[in-house]
Amino acid sequence: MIVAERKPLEAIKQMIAEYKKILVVGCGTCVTVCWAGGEKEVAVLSSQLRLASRKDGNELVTSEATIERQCERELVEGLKDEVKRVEAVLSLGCGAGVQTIAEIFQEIPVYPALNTKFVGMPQGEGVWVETCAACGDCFLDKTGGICPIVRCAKGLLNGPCGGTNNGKCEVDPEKDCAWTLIYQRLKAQGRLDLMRKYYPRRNFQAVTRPGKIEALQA
Amino acid sequence: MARPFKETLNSGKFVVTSEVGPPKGTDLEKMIHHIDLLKDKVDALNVTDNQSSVMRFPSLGTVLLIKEHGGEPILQMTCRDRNCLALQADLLLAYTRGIRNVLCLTGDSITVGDHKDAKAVFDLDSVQLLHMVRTMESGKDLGGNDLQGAVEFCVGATVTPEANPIEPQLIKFEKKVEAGAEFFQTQAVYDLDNFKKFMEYARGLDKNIKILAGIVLLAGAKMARHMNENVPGIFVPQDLIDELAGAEKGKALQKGIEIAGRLIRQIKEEAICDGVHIMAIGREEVVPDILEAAGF
Amino acid sequence: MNTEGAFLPDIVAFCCAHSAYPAADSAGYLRIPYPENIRVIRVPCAGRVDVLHILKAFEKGADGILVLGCHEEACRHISGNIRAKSRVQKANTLLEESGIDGERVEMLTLAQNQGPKFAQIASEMNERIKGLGPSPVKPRV
Amino acid sequence: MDNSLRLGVFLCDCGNTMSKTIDFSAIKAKLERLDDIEYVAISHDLCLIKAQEAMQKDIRDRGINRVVVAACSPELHEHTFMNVLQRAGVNPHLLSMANIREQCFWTHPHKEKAAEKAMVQIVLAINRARLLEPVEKAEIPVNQDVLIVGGGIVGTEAAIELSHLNLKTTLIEKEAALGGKLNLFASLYPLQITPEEVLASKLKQVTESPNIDVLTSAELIDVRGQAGNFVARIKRGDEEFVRNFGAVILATGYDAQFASQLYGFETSTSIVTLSQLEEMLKSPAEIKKIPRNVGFITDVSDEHSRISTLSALRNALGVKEKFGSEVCILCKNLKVDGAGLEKLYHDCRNRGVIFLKFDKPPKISEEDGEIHIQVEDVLMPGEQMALSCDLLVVEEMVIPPSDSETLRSILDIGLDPQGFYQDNNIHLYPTFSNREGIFFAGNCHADLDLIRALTEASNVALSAYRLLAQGRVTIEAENVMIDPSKCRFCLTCIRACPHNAIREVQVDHEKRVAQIVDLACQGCGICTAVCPAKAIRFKDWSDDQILAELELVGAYL
Repeated sequence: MIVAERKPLEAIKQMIAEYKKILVVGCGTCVTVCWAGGEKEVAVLSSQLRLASRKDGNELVTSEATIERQCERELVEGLKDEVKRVEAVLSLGCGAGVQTIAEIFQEIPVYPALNTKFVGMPQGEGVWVETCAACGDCFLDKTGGICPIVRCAKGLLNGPCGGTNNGKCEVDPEKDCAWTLIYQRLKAQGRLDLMRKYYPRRNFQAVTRPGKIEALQA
Repeated sequence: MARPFKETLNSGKFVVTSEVGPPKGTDLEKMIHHIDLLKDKVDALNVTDNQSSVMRFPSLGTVLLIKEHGGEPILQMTCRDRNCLALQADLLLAYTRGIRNVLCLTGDSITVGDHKDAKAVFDLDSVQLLHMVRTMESGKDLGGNDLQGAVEFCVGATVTPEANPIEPQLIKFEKKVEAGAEFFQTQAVYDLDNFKKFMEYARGLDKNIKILAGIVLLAGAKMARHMNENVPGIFVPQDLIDELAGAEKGKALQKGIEIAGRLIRQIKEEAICDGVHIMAIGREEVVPDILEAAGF
Repeated sequence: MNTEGAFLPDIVAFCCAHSAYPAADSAGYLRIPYPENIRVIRVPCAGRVDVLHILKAFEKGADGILVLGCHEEACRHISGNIRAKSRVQKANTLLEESGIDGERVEMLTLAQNQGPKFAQIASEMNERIKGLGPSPVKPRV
Repeated sequence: MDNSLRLGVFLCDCGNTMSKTIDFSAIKAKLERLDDIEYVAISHDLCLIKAQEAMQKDIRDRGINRVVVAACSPELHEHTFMNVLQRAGVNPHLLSMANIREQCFWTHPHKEKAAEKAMVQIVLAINRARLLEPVEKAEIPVNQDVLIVGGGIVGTEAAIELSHLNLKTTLIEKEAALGGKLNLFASLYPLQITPEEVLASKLKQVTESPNIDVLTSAELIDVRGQAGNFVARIKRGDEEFVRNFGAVILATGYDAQFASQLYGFETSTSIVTLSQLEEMLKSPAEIKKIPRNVGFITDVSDEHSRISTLSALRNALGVKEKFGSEVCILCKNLKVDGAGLEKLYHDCRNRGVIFLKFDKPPKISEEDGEIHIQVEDVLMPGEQMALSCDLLVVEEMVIPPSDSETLRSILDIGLDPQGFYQDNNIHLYPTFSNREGIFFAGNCHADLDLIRALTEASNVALSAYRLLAQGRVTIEAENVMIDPSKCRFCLTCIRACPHNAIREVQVDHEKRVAQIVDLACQGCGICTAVCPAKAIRFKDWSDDQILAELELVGAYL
């Protein structure tokens, strides 16, 4: 899932400072699941903005809508009438959502309220961790299902650097050293030969920016 | 002219190398002083590459200076700041200017340095960098294209004998050996009993690999404790810390020099490994004192 | 709101029906007075209180908010009080972001029979909010 | 009838007590001017049957479809008035109450301010009433069989109680025989009956009952489902089978362990634990040398355990009886708050047992099988007393049974910080787990003496009986409801529910959503507050209703 995080209110306030009427749009998919941009967060941000604007002596008017997926043209088009009534749109979608809304309603400014962080998974309540770098050339078959590209701070392919610190990463003692984890898993599976193999540098152009996939028509 | 490092390595002599840390800026006077001071006292001078992710005068520029001053330089190359195009291009230049020794490292993380928000490259890792040098020696670049004029280097790598856990580190060490590393410079060692265990393992793997034990000068008990707590892969035993702490006021550095000298002497006398690499970290001027304390 | 010229804060107390609400009743049984300007809202558990309820209370003109639940390890719904505590922390942060003093919201715990304690909490909150002055986002009536 | 709101407001002045400070007819007049108000009545005694009958008639005759009661606390009479609505043919959830007594007149001495606040509270209750939704009742079938885990005296007693109530139980015990700790006890003082006699009588009842199925050497592997419909997998030897139950009772007891680190010494031939002493007392003939002096040490751990105290006292008497030795009990505290325990203590004293109370743990040394004790009696501070004995008996720590962690994860219930099962709310529901239909009895969740533990066995049997006796349970359907079209199946509510009352359901062949299990839901509303999609509606405590009570903040007082 795509994991995002709300921008600080101050940054959002500055973006929309000149408007009196805005539409706050949530997205019902990934960012709802990671508590960043669902209907609840739309209501929270709207309330916060109204409070902040009142504090500054203004009365910002907010309307709220949450659609199933902000990255789909047809679903975004459903916002047509609501967009007409406001001066700007504030999106609580990932970067794809913001761009889809901006693409469809080209006449109106669209602002991001979230920072799209990474592809990840939940690790306990309210905690998400990055687990996939979307590198376009999956390496997990060689590492016991633990991705060193994203979970090793340096993205090393041939084993740990010298900074392994009691199985933790030198960069952040809270985080596990990915190569220690890989070693332990492969050892438990009796597949350490995989770790002894040499892996040449990876293809950094596996996804040519901007990435594009064309599947055969269904 | 200094003897080529590869020859020294294969001569059976106890090898001693040391390190030069380039400054941040263009005032090279102090560094040149260090080069002149050390170039004839050690077998080779090793130049760090934006050490600790702090931007400095380049490693490549410094090895050229050492060469000009008649020393035998070792070029450190990390994977953090340059992609494979830049790394290869640097090696072409280095070779044409007579540089013959390269130490291949991964490089510290960007976040520990002084440009914390910079992009970390890591196009290659250290094992891949070793492979890259060997590929270039075969007359090809990493893209598979022919080089007009190949290179030839004596290639080294690093290993951390105190890493925890050690097993993944040893697997990587094996991969570096297979990739053609001719010599290894270790992370600082203080606990020689543990180091002997590592050496036993390393000798069992390949007798011809030359291993230089890393000797980091301890400037005081505080520094020793700090390294134990903050530098992964370094372990200073308590008796050494006590010894430093027990030194007379103002004599801690002297004690550190004494300890470094003692370690080197023991390594040499017991022929634990093939030599030492002395890292004085900002106190290059005392390296001759360390050598003297070691009996050189 | 402001009958005699002095500032009388509007304080909302979200009270758990298993602890703080009966505690407020108990203050009544014991005839222990607390300020009239405390509005008690009964909730089934402190864990029912949403950050949105807190934000909207300020939009509607509250000057201070109490979330009152069961004592730790005695929550009728096991973790409701712990959740309420972290939610109040979240609300503090969200309010601070909007320029409202986070100290205007507090989570405390009570047992059913702590009528005097309820009255004390209510009075102390009243004094604290009086000290802070009216909410900076109070709608103009 | 049309769907328009027809509100009835019933004011009660509590036997004229409140009308002394406030003019109820003035309030009535004000309320009558508000929208949708069908009727406003003033009563003096709504808590009495007669007034309630009148109220019921008013509701019925006037077609009132939302009721507001302004009276005492809902904690007292919410249920009373809900029943009135029910009898009047109105859904009982369409009641809104204003607490103008406890939280207004009784606590605010200033008359005008109290009157003003009462008015606000009534208006808020009216506004809330507009937003109320009916919650329908429904009946769901429940499996009437009960699974009891643990065949000690408590589990066995619960099975016997349930068999008298005509419910079938499966009693599973991991050991080869029933009886648990009772098999190890040498006596049951202060009871005059022996453990063997108690067990024999209980086992006879178990054997004779057609309602109890005993599975020994058996263990619970897995439990799925919810109250009324648990599906349990049980393993016995190589055999694994599945049975369905309506409720589960855990009676897995406790373990005792000598904490040598606490004492700083190990047990030996002259230092034994209470359990080892019980073995000796059970077969005194096998003892080579009867001890002349026996010392006991208890409550070193500072746990003030009932089990330890009881065990020390009854075994001290046992020693007196079987060995005739001199006995001294060194203790920090004795917990003699159970039935007969005070008498047991006196019996000990009368039989010549000496008690010594310490604050600092005694110093123990052993020399040639002789134990030397140095201790400072709290009554003689500063004086070190030297005692010696040839047998020292040390208490054991009462610890959770070894399988409690396994059972916790199988049943998804809580453990307390010590690792015993966590009660729902120790004061309100001492034998309830956090999950509906799962109960605890005995020492697996509390420090109890035998009599208390047996009382719990009966209580827990009744709790299970209440849930299952009819074979069906009336529940409030969809009071808390997850809108399947809004649910993103993010699992937030499933993870947050403290009662494990939310499960996943398949809506169609591809969509799965979370769904509240009505029987298991205990109505806390945590799920409603945590849902990031705002897909959960709690009819009795909806966001709208809560926000309605925030209106007028600032407008009145």
